[in-house]
Amino acid sequence: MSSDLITLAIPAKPEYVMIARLSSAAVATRIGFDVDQIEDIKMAVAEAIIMIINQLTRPEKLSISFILDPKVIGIEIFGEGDWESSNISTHDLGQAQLGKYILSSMMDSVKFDLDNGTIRAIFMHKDLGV
Amino acid sequence: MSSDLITLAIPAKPEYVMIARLSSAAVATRIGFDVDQIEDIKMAVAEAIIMIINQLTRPEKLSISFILDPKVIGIEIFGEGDWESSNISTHDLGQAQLGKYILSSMMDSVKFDLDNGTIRAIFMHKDLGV
Amino acid sequence: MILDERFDSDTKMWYISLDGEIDIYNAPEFKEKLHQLIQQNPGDFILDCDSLNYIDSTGLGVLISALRRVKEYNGEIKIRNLKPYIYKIFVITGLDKIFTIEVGNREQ
Amino acid sequence: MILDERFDSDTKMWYISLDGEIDIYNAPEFKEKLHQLIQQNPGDFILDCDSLNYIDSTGLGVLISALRRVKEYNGEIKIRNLKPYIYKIFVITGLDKIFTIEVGNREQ
Ligand SMILES: Nc1ncnc2c1ncn2[C@@H]1O[C@H](COP(=O)(O)OP(=O)(O)O)[C@@H](O)[C@H]1O
Ligand SMILES: Nc1ncnc2c1ncn2[C@@H]1O[C@H](COP(=O)(O)OP(=O)(O)O)[C@@H](O)[C@H]1O
Repeated sequence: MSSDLITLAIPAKPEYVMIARLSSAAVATRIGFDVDQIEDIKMAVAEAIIMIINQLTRPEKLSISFILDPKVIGIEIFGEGDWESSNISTHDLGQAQLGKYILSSMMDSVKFDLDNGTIRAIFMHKDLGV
Repeated sequence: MSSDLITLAIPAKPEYVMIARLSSAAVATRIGFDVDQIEDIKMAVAEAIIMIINQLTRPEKLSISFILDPKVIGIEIFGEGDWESSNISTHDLGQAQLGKYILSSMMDSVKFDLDNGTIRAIFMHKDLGV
Repeated sequence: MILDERFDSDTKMWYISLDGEIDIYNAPEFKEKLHQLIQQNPGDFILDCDSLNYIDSTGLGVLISALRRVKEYNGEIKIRNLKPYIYKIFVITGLDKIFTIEVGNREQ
Repeated sequence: MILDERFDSDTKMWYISLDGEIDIYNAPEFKEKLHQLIQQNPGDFILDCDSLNYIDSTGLGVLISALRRVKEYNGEIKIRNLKPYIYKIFVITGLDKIFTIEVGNREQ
């Protein structure tokens, strides 16, 4: 059986991150994750989005794909907009570090798709673990 | 200012309708609709999806677009898959009638995009009304 | 969906508590269950909807289908404790006229 | 975000109750508000997080930024009544070591 795919695209604006978070929770609920795991997935999606938004100088659109298998959720987050590898301040680096700690402890794997040192996409997955 | 666009695509399977419902609620919350209006929008999205799924002989994918303006939400639901205008039973017609009553009372406008008597897409909108 | 079911053999009534959501996903199971109870004991039905949070047209269709069967032996289906926004759906669809809906005994 | 704020001029302490969600959307407003309170009365801070349901890294960044300012006058920020899954985030990020987190006096 092939995976089911759910895709969500939002404008890359802070006010819409909450929608990605709640949609992720709905997807995770459907797969059968428990309350704590759903919290983790919501948080991870939000942090991944924040990381990508912070790297774009002119954020436009965020695409989130959920790849669903019976006991695994795969999530791919991709940002569109302008970015430069040079514009990241130490402030943002501290911020990104917080995000990385959170991501790596909430998900079972996290991969960054780097382009010239800048994160363009983030892939992550979490097992249902039952 | 141009409208913001949010898109969601789900496999056209009953188990995923709930995700469209919860995502719609999140979108409506962000626009500022009140609790009752959010309930209406959730219900309308679900009913529109049910109507489209019931008309497809081999439902594949559902695309839902939310067109956001400061005080209005526009929703477009489009189904992909095979369909024939002949395969609709009276049972389904009764079901569709229930759905139409619900849709038209929950939203401020509802338009059906008909192809040979079959609904392919549904457009609807609701005003914030404040 | 169905939280609890109990048949009272004195009054020949089914007491059913519904909960959560009844939608296109679980409606087929709900339909099978109701039809099974009707076959088991063809009595009247009291549906307590105190914990029912959501029902869509598919779920309403199941109730209509159950009502048709119950009417065949002149039984009835009483619906109790509907939340206001679910009661609204019964009114919109005209189903408040074909089911016996008890309003006002919802304690809160 | 900020449900309630009160400065106790005897103890020179700010009592702040946080609620709902602090995220990338409202963090700028939260930051401005905290900095304003620090300017108004440079005291210690007690943040009651009993009603706080969610905080993301942007919100944590605001707390770090506030702590830096409070440290400048040797003040401290105490965080109280964190929900378990939010406490977990402080531990994951190591922020439980730079804030004074009071655990165990969460009444429920
Ligand atoms: N582990 C960390 N330790 C210290 N600072 C961090 C850490 N992680 C992140 N930071 C960053 O420190 C920033 C707050 O510091 P500061 O430079 O005072 O901000 P601002 O100038 O906006 O007040 C936060 O935005 C945060 O991104
Ligand atoms: N207003 C209505 N009055 C009567 N039946 C309706 C009405 N609206 C819809 N129906 C349809 O009646 C169906 C139930 O009737 P029935 O043919 O007995 O179903 P089944 O054969 O599945 O038991 C529902 O699925 C519903 O779609």
